[in-house]
Amino acid sequence: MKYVIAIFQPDRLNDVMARLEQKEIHLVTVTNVMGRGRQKGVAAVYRSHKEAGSLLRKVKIEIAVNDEYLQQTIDAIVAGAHSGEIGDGKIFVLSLEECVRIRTSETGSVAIG
Amino acid sequence: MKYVIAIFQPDRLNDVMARLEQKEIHLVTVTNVMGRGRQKGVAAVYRSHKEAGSLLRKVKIEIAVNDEYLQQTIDAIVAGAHSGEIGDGKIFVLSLEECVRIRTSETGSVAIG
Amino acid sequence: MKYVIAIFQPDRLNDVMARLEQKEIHLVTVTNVMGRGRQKGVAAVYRSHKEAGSLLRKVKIEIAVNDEYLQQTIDAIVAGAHSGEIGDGKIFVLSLEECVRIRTSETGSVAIG
Amino acid sequence: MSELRRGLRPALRLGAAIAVLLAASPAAAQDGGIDKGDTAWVLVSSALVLLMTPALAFFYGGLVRRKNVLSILMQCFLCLSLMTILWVMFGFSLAFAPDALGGLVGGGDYFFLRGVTFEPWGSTTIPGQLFMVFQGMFAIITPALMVGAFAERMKFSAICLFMGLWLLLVYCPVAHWVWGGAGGFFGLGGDGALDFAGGTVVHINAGVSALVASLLLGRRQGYPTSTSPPHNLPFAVLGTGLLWFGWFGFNAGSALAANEQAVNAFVTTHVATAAAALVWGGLDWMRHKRPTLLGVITGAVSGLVAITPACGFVSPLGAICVGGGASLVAYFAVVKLKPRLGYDDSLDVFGVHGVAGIWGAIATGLWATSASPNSTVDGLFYGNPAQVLIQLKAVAFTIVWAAVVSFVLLKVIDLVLGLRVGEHEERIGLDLTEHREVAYTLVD
Amino acid sequence: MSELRRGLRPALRLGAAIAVLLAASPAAAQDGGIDKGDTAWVLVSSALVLLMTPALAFFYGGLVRRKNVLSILMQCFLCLSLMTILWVMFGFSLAFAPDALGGLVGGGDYFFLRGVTFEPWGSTTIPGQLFMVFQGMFAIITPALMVGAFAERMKFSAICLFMGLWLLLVYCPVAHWVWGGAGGFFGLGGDGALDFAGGTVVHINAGVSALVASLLLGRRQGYPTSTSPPHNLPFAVLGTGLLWFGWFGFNAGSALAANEQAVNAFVTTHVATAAAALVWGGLDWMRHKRPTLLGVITGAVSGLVAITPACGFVSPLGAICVGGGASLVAYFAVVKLKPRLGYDDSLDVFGVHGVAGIWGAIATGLWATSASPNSTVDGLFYGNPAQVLIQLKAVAFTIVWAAVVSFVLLKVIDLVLGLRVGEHEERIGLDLTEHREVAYTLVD
Amino acid sequence: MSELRRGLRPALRLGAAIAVLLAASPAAAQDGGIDKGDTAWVLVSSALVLLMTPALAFFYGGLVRRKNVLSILMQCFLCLSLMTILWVMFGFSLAFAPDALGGLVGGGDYFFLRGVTFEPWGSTTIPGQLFMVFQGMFAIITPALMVGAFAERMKFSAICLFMGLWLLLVYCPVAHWVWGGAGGFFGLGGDGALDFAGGTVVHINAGVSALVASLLLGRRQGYPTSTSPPHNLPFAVLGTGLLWFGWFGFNAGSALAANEQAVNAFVTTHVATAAAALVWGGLDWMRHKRPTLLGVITGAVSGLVAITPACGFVSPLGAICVGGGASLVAYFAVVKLKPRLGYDDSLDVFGVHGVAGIWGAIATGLWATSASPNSTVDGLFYGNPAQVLIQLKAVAFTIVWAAVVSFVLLKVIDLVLGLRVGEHEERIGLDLTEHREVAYTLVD
Ligand SMILES: Nc1ncnc2c1ncn2[C@@H]1O[C@H](COP(=O)(O)OP(=O)(O)O)[C@@H](O)[C@H]1O
Ligand SMILES: Nc1ncnc2c1ncn2[C@@H]1O[C@H](COP(=O)(O)OP(=O)(O)O)[C@@H](O)[C@H]1O
Ligand SMILES: Nc1ncnc2c1ncn2[C@@H]1O[C@H](COP(=O)(O)OP(=O)(O)O)[C@@H](O)[C@H]1O
Repeated sequence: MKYVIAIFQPDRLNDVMARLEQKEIHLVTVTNVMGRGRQKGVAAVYRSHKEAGSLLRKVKIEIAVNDEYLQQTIDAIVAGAHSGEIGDGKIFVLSLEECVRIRTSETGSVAIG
Repeated sequence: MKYVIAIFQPDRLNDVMARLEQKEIHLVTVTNVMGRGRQKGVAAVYRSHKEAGSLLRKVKIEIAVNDEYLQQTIDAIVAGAHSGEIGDGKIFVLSLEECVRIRTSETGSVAIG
Repeated sequence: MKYVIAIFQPDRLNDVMARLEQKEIHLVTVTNVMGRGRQKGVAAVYRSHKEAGSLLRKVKIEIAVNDEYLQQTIDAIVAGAHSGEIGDGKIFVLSLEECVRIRTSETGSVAIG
Repeated sequence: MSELRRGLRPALRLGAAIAVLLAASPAAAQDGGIDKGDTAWVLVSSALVLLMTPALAFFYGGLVRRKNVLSILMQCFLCLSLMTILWVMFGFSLAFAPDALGGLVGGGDYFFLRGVTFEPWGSTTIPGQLFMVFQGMFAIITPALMVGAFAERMKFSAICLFMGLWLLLVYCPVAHWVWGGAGGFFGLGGDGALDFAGGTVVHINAGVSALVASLLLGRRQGYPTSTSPPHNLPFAVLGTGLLWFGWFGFNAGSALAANEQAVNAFVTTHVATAAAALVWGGLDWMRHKRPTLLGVITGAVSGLVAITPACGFVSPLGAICVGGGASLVAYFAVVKLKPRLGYDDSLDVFGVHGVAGIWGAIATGLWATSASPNSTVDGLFYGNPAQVLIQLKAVAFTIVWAAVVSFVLLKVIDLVLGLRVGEHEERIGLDLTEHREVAYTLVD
Repeated sequence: MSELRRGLRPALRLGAAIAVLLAASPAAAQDGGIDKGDTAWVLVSSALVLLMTPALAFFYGGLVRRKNVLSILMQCFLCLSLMTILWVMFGFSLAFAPDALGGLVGGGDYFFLRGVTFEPWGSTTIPGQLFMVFQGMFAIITPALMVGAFAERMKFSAICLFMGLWLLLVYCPVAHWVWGGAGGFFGLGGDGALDFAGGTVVHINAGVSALVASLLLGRRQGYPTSTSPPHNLPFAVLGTGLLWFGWFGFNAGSALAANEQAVNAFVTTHVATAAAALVWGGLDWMRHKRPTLLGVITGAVSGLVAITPACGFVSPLGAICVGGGASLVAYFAVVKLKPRLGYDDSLDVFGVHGVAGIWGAIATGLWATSASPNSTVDGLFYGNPAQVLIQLKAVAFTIVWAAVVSFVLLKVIDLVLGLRVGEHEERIGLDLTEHREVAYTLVD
Repeated sequence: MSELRRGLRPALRLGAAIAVLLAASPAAAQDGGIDKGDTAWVLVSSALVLLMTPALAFFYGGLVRRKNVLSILMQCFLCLSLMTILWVMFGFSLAFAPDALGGLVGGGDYFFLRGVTFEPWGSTTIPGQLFMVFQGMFAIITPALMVGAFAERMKFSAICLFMGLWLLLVYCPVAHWVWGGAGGFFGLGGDGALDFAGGTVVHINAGVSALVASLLLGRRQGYPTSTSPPHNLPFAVLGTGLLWFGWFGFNAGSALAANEQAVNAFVTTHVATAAAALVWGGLDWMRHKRPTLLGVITGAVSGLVAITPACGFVSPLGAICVGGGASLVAYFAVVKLKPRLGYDDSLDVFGVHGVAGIWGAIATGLWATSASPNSTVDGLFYGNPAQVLIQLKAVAFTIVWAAVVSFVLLKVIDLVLGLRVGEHEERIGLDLTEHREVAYTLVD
């Protein structure tokens, strides 16, 4: 099982979610984050006090999937989040050792979906 | 060492935290997240414009534990978050390679607690 | 590749970011979290109703790095976040299996930076 | 306000006098005893009282959880709209038309505002329509006060039905007894119960009904162990600031003239509120080693509530006692009584409006002084113990009526619609389940 | 308000009469027909109308995305500052000085307030300077209304230029025709088009220009599929509460006196708003099985818009129809018309202000009654069908002028500065790219 | 306002005249020279000034970090409550009773409001009690202004003590010199220093004391490198909107009558604020290629501050200069002076209130014109250079007194209680450590 973490532009969230739906990947956790990447943040100014390269709003999604779903998950995210511009973001894949569904206490692959 | 990530209903947070206390698991990091799961979100409506299956508020907790604590951590979370209803959420376990306590620069198992 | 997660005091964020800059680690994702640690939270009181040991604001940063960068990443974080006081926080290191840059679809080490 | 009326007479004789004085000129005839200054002040006061309902919405809305804040605001806007329409159609008449059912309520003479003109109202110097709309603002905020007791668990449909009926069957009768009835209180009020701006009609009425509602509704899930803190305290503070501001229209506006009595009401309102805020803050400080902001604003509101019936009758120094005392009793009710009895009056409507309201009504009987402008009555501390009993009687009547009628209404509605949302809805939150909306975006 | 003026005369004759009456005393000479009560009321009304612009800023600001909320607030504060200066320098004169260009606009007599004194304005009993500043508040909020149509994509520099020119070339002329011109509407208005507080000048004017702007600007990225919900609905509700409060100054203040007419305007404004809120809520309830708060506040604003031209001329019961009808037409425009035509009027400025404004102007011709204080005109339902045509003509004139001039202005500005920010800027959000600020910290 | 008083006389002679005129009727005797219109206006103005303190709380609260927002609101509510009680007990008397200590301060004649009646105050036409409460609102907001300098690091207990003593030992004496003293300024003011609504008493006083406080407190942790941006800019904007609204009561209300002078103050206040907002926005635009909203609202407040002493004496065009100039000097102070000197006046109380206040006091001496209603004094640009010196002297007196007394007070309190919270408390934030509360829930 894999634990996929993707960070991308907030305004892409709807597209990404839609793409995942299509691939039947329904379960997703979304978090509001800020990111500093290639795309240098615009400096904010408060009463002429410059805030060094401020962080930009990004959104992070986490998806636990079974190995066979990994590729299409990545594809769906890329398809939804890609704009070709700096700031598009990243996808990270970690290996997932165990998964438990709280409602049923099922564990392992079955619990993921 | 393991890195435990659990996502569940916000109103269960207090119960889960209490259960963890009992099991002497004091250190926890909590994040505000939104989730799309089995439990289909209720569609929100703004000036009659329907927002496709909106995300639901969930809470995510992260706990780094030594292997011997893993099971009781999971049990505590399940005990606190379980309601038997759709939307109860999930627990994910990743393997943790290293841990550093910033205050003391201790590393490994000792740093976790 | 490693996936570094660090949790520390919010008011240390600027220092940590600066230190990371120095070490040429530019790409970071920041999240607003709450933590319960050694440093017991101060109990909040609402109309004399005590909120059991409330959680404290912390900030969490996530950094994906190539193995050779791991140590200096940790050092930078410790240097920026250390105050010697309880509440300084922790750094967690997970192994990262794969990384994809959405903009270019590059994968692996090259995609990280 | 038979009493208030009496209190006003001098001013009004004056108004009349002016009319006479000017009767010579064509102007006079045309103006017919309307005073521009008084009209300007009551126009402004009406606007100020209107603002109190959005203000209350934020005071309450800031104290609930994120997932329910819109439901609170919605219920307050329901009052703004529904009560207004009911008021112009039936409410005003039921409250202020000549007695029907032997003074239990007003008759239908003013239904649909028939016969409500722009001539001076009664012995005042403002147009009847202005008096109508000023009173209408009171009819909006009073039911809105109860919202704090239903919070986070009551069905919106049930709230609509309850609020509407409550206005007509609880508010209007009591308003008629106290302000609209010839004798008031079934003729008993003739002995002069004092309620300058609505201690009984507004606060005791709403506070007691709120208690009944919270008992019938039962506790929220997880109360008291795992209810969560105010989701946005600054909103509650904003609401308090606007309430303090608007309350000057509520209290000083009730003089229905820009006269000395209005000034007295203004000063006492301000002073009592300040004193109450200080006292609650002090109690917190002693009890928890820190003064809390929520305590201070709760105290301020308690002070505003308690001074409402008294503001036109007491002196500024008396007001300090009324306000300070209000925080003491409300603090006790909120901090000791509620946990002990274990009911879940979510935002302490009974503790703050009911208890401080009762205190205020009694305190009026203690500190009232005929030295106040246009006032003729003394309280206990000025040698007239009888007044306290008169006040107590008025309080008792109001409590009984509000409790009984509200109880019956809620029971019936429970059978018809059901009062409470489902467990699952309560967990998800009323904003999404009852109104299909989310207050704040987490990601956009 | 040639009509309004006429409406006022009685009251003013009265004012005069008093002056005469007092002429004996030294006081009189000195006071010169200024009425303290009227002055107090218009002073307060001016402050209330000022408050409407920050209120509007929050109504709009709460409905956009986090990344653009400051740009909305900024544009409203631009109006507060820039329009004020333009108004005292040129605007007031262009709107209220004696005819120039055959009545198309006012002349330069009052440039830089030359000749605007503290003597009673026209036949009123308030100082000319007070009339000037009261009207100035209208000149601030009217352009601000359009902000909702530009939202989330227009260049700030272009907005500054457009707003400034729009005030002088669109607002001032129309204001001159309706309120400032001898005959009004190129002398056509002489037949008595009714607009008590600004249905044509303010709402139709802004609503139509907003539509033109949204068409020329084009849609926001991702509209309509992936635009996001209001980032902070409570802010929008706060704005609505303050708008309702301030609108009493806007409408009742337009009587320019604390008289019966002001009271009538106050009552009808309040009642129409309540009715409109109820209707929109009801429509939501039927259509989506739940009443939404956004619906209720949108309805309330529609009601306020529609009653604006009518408030001084209709009865409280008539106001219920005007308000209820406003929600019906605005609901249709927002929910059916906009999606069908597919333009992106981001916050429904046209749907709410344009459409409800047009409805209000027509409705005035339907429900106007000479029974209202200081009013002499009847509408269709009171036996004077002609009035409807007169109203329609006024509406038509306003629509054409606003549409044509706004179109030209925007085209020119597009050439000079460009109207729209870059794709990348739009994605990042205007707060950061246009103003170098972030509304809320995520971590601090 | 010995000067102001003089300025008022005509109006008051008038008031008297009316009394005479009516003396025939029973009414008159009873009314004793109270004018309903003036009373209505000052009642409203008092409410408006009250609202300014919650408004200020949000203006400041939005600019600090999340973890300290409640501490700011709390300190403002402390002023609302504590200052009110101190004012009715001692403050009013110290400020407005006949001279004591040779005019340094007022005597004890009015302690506990003894002898403060409902008769017309001095030569005004409003009740004494109304004058008392109106002035009381000024005594609330003035100390509250200093909160911005203590922000994020001062002990609440120390603040309580300092604020209370500051009111009695700094505010009351200066208020007595300027407004309450026979000759004013130890008899020196007899030569007619102009301060219409509180430039010296309120803004210079608070601004200078704030500077002293920020110097004695020292910088916040991490200042200036890692202090964080405003946590909620919309709150600061909301506060500004409400301040602008309330300031009309502050300035135009200071005419103590609904007369031409009030109108002049209203107009100049509005115009100066607009001009100042534009100028600051323009400076930002030039300096950072973008106009910032924080800049615009800071400019607006600077304009409001600067016009305060001048509003009754200058013309609308003069007001543009006063306002525009205010932004120039305040901008310089905030952007250049503060960083250079390196003190941490967290929210620029000195830069905005102190510097713009001083500018305003001087500007009054430049643009004052006897052409303004009820005004008799000309400034430099109207041929009376002497007035500038008179203004400078008043400024100097105020600065010295405020600086010296505040310094001593703070030093003493530092010894008794300590001024500053611990490092750890500062890091966690004052909301939790000083008040046991959290402003916003992160998860609920
Ligand atoms: N190595 C990384 N570790 C953690 N977060 C990262 C990393 N690389 C990118 N991110 C996140 O992704 C966001 C987009 O990255 P960015 O470099 O701007 O995109 P791109 O690579 O397309 O230019 C960043 O703001 C940051 O939040
Ligand atoms: N595979 C997954 N990957 C990421 N998040 C998940 C996954 N499964 C569940 N979640 C999170 O858990 C929440 C609850 O899941 P849900 O399916 O509703 O619970 P249940 O399985 O009890 O029905 C979801 O809203 C989502 O945030
Ligand atoms: N084992 C852990 N699992 C998850 N989060 C942790 C863990 N240990 C610490 N944290 C996070 O780090 C924060 C600081 O930890 P704390 O124990 O207070 O620091 P210190 O170890 O320096 O005393 C905690 O509030 C919590 O959010």
